Amino acid sequence: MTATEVEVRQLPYVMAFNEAVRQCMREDENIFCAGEDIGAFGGVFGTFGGLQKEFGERRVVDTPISEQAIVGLGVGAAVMGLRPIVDLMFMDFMCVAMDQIVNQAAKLKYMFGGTARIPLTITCGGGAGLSAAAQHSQSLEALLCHIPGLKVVVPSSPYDMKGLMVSCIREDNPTVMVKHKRMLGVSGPVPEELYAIPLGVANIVRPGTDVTVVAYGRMVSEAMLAAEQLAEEGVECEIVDPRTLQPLDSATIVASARKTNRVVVVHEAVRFGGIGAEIAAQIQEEAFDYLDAPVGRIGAPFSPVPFSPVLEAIYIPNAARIADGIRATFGRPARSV
Amino acid sequence: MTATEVEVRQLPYVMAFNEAVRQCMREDENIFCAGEDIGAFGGVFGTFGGLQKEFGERRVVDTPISEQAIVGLGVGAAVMGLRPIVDLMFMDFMCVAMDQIVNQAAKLKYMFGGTARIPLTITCGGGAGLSAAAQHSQSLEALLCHIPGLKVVVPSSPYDMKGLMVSCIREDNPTVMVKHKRMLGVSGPVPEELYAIPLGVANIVRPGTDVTVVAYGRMVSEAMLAAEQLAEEGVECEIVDPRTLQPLDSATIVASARKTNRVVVVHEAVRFGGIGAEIAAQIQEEAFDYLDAPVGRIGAPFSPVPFSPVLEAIYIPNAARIADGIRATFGRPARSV
Amino acid sequence: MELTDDTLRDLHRRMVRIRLFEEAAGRLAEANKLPGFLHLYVGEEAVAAGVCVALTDEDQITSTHRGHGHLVAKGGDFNRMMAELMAKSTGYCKGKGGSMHISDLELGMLGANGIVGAGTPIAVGAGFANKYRDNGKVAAAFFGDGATNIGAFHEAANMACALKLPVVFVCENNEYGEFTPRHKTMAITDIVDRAVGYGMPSVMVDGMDAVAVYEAAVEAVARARAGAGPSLIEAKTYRYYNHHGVQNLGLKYRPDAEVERWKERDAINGIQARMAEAGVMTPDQAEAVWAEIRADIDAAIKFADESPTPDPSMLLVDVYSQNVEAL
Amino acid sequence: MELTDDTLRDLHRRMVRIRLFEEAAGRLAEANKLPGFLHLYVGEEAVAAGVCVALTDEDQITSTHRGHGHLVAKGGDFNRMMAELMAKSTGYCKGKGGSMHISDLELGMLGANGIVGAGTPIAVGAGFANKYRDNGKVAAAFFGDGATNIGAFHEAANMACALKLPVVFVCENNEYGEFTPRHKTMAITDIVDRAVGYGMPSVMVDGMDAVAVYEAAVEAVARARAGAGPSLIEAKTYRYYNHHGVQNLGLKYRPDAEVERWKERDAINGIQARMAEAGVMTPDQAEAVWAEIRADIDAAIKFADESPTPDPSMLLVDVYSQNVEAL
Ligand SMILES: Cc1ncc(C[n+]2csc(CCOP(=O)(O)OP(=O)(O)O)c2C)c(N)n1
Ligand SMILES: Cc1ncc(C[n+]2csc(CCOP(=O)(O)OP(=O)(O)O)c2C)c(N)n1
Ligand SMILES: [Mg+2]
Ligand SMILES: [Mg+2]
Repeated sequence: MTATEVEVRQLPYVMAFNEAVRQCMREDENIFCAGEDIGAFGGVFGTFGGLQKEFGERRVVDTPISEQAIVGLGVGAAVMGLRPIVDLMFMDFMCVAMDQIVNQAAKLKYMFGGTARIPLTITCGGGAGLSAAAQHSQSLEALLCHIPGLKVVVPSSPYDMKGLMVSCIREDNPTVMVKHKRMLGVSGPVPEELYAIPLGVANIVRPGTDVTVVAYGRMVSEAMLAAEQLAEEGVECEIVDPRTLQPLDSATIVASARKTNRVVVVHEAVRFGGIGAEIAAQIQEEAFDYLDAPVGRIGAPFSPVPFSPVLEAIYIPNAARIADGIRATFGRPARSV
Repeated sequence: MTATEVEVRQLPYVMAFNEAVRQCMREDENIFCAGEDIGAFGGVFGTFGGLQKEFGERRVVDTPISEQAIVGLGVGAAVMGLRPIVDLMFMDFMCVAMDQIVNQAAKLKYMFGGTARIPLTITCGGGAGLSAAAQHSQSLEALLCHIPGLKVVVPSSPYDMKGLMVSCIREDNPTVMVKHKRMLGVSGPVPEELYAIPLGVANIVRPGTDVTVVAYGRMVSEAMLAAEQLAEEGVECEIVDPRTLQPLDSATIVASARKTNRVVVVHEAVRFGGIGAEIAAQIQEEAFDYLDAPVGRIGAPFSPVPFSPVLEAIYIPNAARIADGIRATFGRPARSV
Repeated sequence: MELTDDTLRDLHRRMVRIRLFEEAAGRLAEANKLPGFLHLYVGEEAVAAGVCVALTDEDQITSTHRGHGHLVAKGGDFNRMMAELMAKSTGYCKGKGGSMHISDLELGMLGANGIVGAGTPIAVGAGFANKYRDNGKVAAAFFGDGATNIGAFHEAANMACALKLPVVFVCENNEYGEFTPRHKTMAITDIVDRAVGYGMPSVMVDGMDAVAVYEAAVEAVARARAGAGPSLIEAKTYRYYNHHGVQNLGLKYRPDAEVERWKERDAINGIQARMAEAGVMTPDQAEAVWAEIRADIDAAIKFADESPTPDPSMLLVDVYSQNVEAL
Repeated sequence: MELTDDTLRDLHRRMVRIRLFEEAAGRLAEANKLPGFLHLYVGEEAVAAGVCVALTDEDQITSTHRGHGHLVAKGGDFNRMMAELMAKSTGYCKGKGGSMHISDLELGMLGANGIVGAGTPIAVGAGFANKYRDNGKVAAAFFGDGATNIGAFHEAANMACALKLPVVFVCENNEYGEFTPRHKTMAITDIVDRAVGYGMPSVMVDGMDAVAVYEAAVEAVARARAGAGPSLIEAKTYRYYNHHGVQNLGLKYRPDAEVERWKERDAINGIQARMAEAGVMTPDQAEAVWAEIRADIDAAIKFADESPTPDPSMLLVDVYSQNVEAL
């Protein structure tokens, strides 16, 4: 699954997204992109850079500031057989378009008795860390994962970004691709050819024996740092990146939990009611007799994202907090009666 | 907490809501109601019946079909010191107004450094069971519970409805009061005088020793039926109704779990990513060494709500499924090494 | 633009089909044979018929909570419609959608919609697809007067104009949103006034006159097909029954005299009189149309009645395109 | 309505305060002293000043992502503003809101807003509260041309008219939404055309002329205070700097000549020339105003610089009104 051979080209996350879209658009005339400022400007995060130049205004469309109509445009065009990629800029703005996402895109197929296909990809930039304050920093994926009909994708590396975005575009169901704003410039190996990473298949980013860390998006790299630290302390972490939160590869997560007997789930989203709760709940259901400690959860505290860099730095989970969370699972006696 | 003395008047759930609003409005001139068809018509669920007659068009306002502006009206008026009660009719429609709820109402106070108070109550009708299909039947409370700044209230009886609604109205933070559509006609004892049930305090609806059932809203009555069945089988259920999901009375839930050593969490919402996941995750964190079985979760399966009454009847969790879920927690050997 | 006799017959036939379908649905609802909500279209037939006769089978429409009339006008099959209302597995949505989500993608009917206004951005998407493919097709969005107060309508109308898409916006102004009269929810009288703000051509027509609606629609559709962008048609019309269900509830939110005034201008009576006068259709011939459609309705009810309810195993089917397992 | 010398001086002073505050903020941003996003108001000063001079301190305004100008015009305190932009605990929002959420409820400034259009329904709520209390106060909503494409604006405008609320809608039409020119996102040229659809009186004014804005605002505010309902003011204006930040990014989305043309009509130059001509304020006196405000700015920067960052313990404070414990 990973591609770490030396010859592989390095590409930043933002360009991995861009290349996925570009290569898919070359292949399939039915794909188009629409969103605010994605044309000549290439999108506020640069993710759509140069696409209008290559594909023209017909296929890369600047829209009015109208998130409901942007998603609706995607839903209607998808029902008619096109493969729209619609951009919502900041993940927070999905709240403006929530009806079209939750009540339309997610439900049309089922409500229509199966006749519709909705090959729609919604993209947005999530996550904190840019001092962008409470309305431009949220990680709202838990809201989407609770809605049957949607798929939710959260790449943690340039390699995954490209392969997962290709799968989103080719997927016949509405997907939400969450780009982490703070990873845009992060580089990693990305093959030039078009490749797809299947949705719903977790990636064991780091094999280990002593504790399982489930992390996704930007938290994977923080978990890796924590794992290095813990390795020095003699604890080998297995890091499982679900890659997609909906569908969730529960089997891989549970198997790892059964192997290591200890689990910490990490996300940048608010801890209360986050997808970490679902993952923890599933693990204790499926690996109850294997657990030597409660499944730990690391997430943001229960507040809006603060503007102040000082406060935001405390707000966002990081390697140190993850390491502490991992240590805590060992801080109690191994299970015994 | 409960009021079961014989002399207490019986009132349907819908009228308990109505009476709470009416009595509070008599007390406090700052309270007004706004929403679609709530005036002369009294709201599609009848919950606002007769209020315009008593308080006039100034205080009970029919609005255009404009959910964003309805909630925005509430936010703006609340910031100015009024106590708005704004109605969204069906809970599903909150998606139309999601930005005002999630990005405005929930966050203004924090973003403004504490200067704002938002004494806003948002009311809506949730739940399935009326063959109202996928866009008029959802239980979306998990989306709200994940958002710092909101409070989420889900009464399970006429008594609770009145007392909790009074607290919502008096609360200085934005609350979402979820009325269950299928409980509107359910009657129960409701004192005539104005009383408040504090937000964030769970109610032990039925004390028991063998297993804890955490249920809210309409699922409480289903859990009671299941408990009766299980009592015949020699199993005494303790039913804990959190009454408010945000804030969640974790202490009461965990204490019960520690006492009974077995827990099943029940809700009508989709199981995956529902608030049941948060509750289960907290219980295994806080009562790990007390649990004799994994925390079970009962919820709706992962699909939109079907129109067909036949399918909907399978879709909605009921006493039989709850009973099975409870039995399952005993179906495994008690914890041993 | 010539108005042929066949067009008149077509308008008439579609309207009678709607009327009889809806009245049958109303009776079934009163007999407690239809689960869920029912929003009847009776009284407004001229709008759906007038617009859909101006469209081809390849054009698309989006609809509202009051969607049966639109599907019938677009050529919907009575059997599958009636079966859907009765929540049977043979219904258009296999019993999973019901009245508020009835749809026939093959006829370009992209769904009734339970969320007011939400169909309008979807029509914009369909119009976009038409333009993208340069296929000369047009998407029409039906919506009510009340729906023009909601943000989604505004965004859709503006985006269609900004992108110059082949979309026709059709407002069924029946003067009420649920039980609240228009004047309480907007300070204007005519929805066409809203078109100004989008730079969209608009026309106001008598929604009780199918020919007037048809002629306006022909013009708007031609404009869209020619690549000249969207238009708004406001049809002044009226629903005879209650907002949902059949009987008015206790509350009298509409004066009897108002209801009667509109009924006097009934669109079907109107077109029958016109056709009789023009010698296009005698009263007997008209009656034959009614009788034939009545028989179709009876057959549809029988079909629906005898159809099975959905098998429980269908609950988790069609949540996703390749079905995933239950969670 | 007489235009007094004091009013001219007031307009001038508020504009200079905005200009100097914004330019200082720009310099600080370039020096990497301001975290987060910064949307400068420079060029559009006449709009905020013209409207806010027509309001009393008791009236309310809602603002946008480009909100410093509005707060300065409403009487905002430089120290607390600068401290907020620098994320200090002495800032208006105690460092938790920043540029996009700057607010002063005591001045009736109900917040900058990071969600385009979202302030407009909140202004409707404030207007509602005024009418409810019959206090004669007015709420003004500032928003951009791009914001008029979003549903929230539409719902707010319509609701204010339907309920006849004391609200003034102020569109700052600077011809761009981010980097996209207006003509790509709407088929109209003038935002006033949108007022027609709400039955709302409207007026288009030169947004580079503070007096013109002021006079239009006086009329709209008077109408609102008199109980005659909302109005829309469209001010044609221009931002001198980039959408956010100071420098234009690589992409030239605005022709240099266009920028220069607008700068030639600079609102502050304009009012200074007018006042000099009318003998209200000599160039020297004007310079004294600039100098005085410059000193205030310097003091504010010093205040902000010396202020502490928020204490970590503040992270979970003010999530709720009675603080709940962290979860
Ligand atoms: C977003 C949303 N808000 C409210 C409703 C409830 N509702 C259903 S139909 C209706 C009235 C619609 O009025 P109009 O658009 O004029 O259509 P009509 O019913 O008159 O045909 C309302 C308010 C809804 N379905 N969706
Ligand atoms: C709902 C929403 N969509 C998109 C954005 C991103 N955004 C911020 S400012 C802006 C442009 C706003 O244009 P306009 O309303 O004309 O105001 P201006 O910046 O020109 O003052 C956009 C698209 C946002 N903040 N909120
Ligand atoms: Mg209507
Ligand atoms: Mg602009």
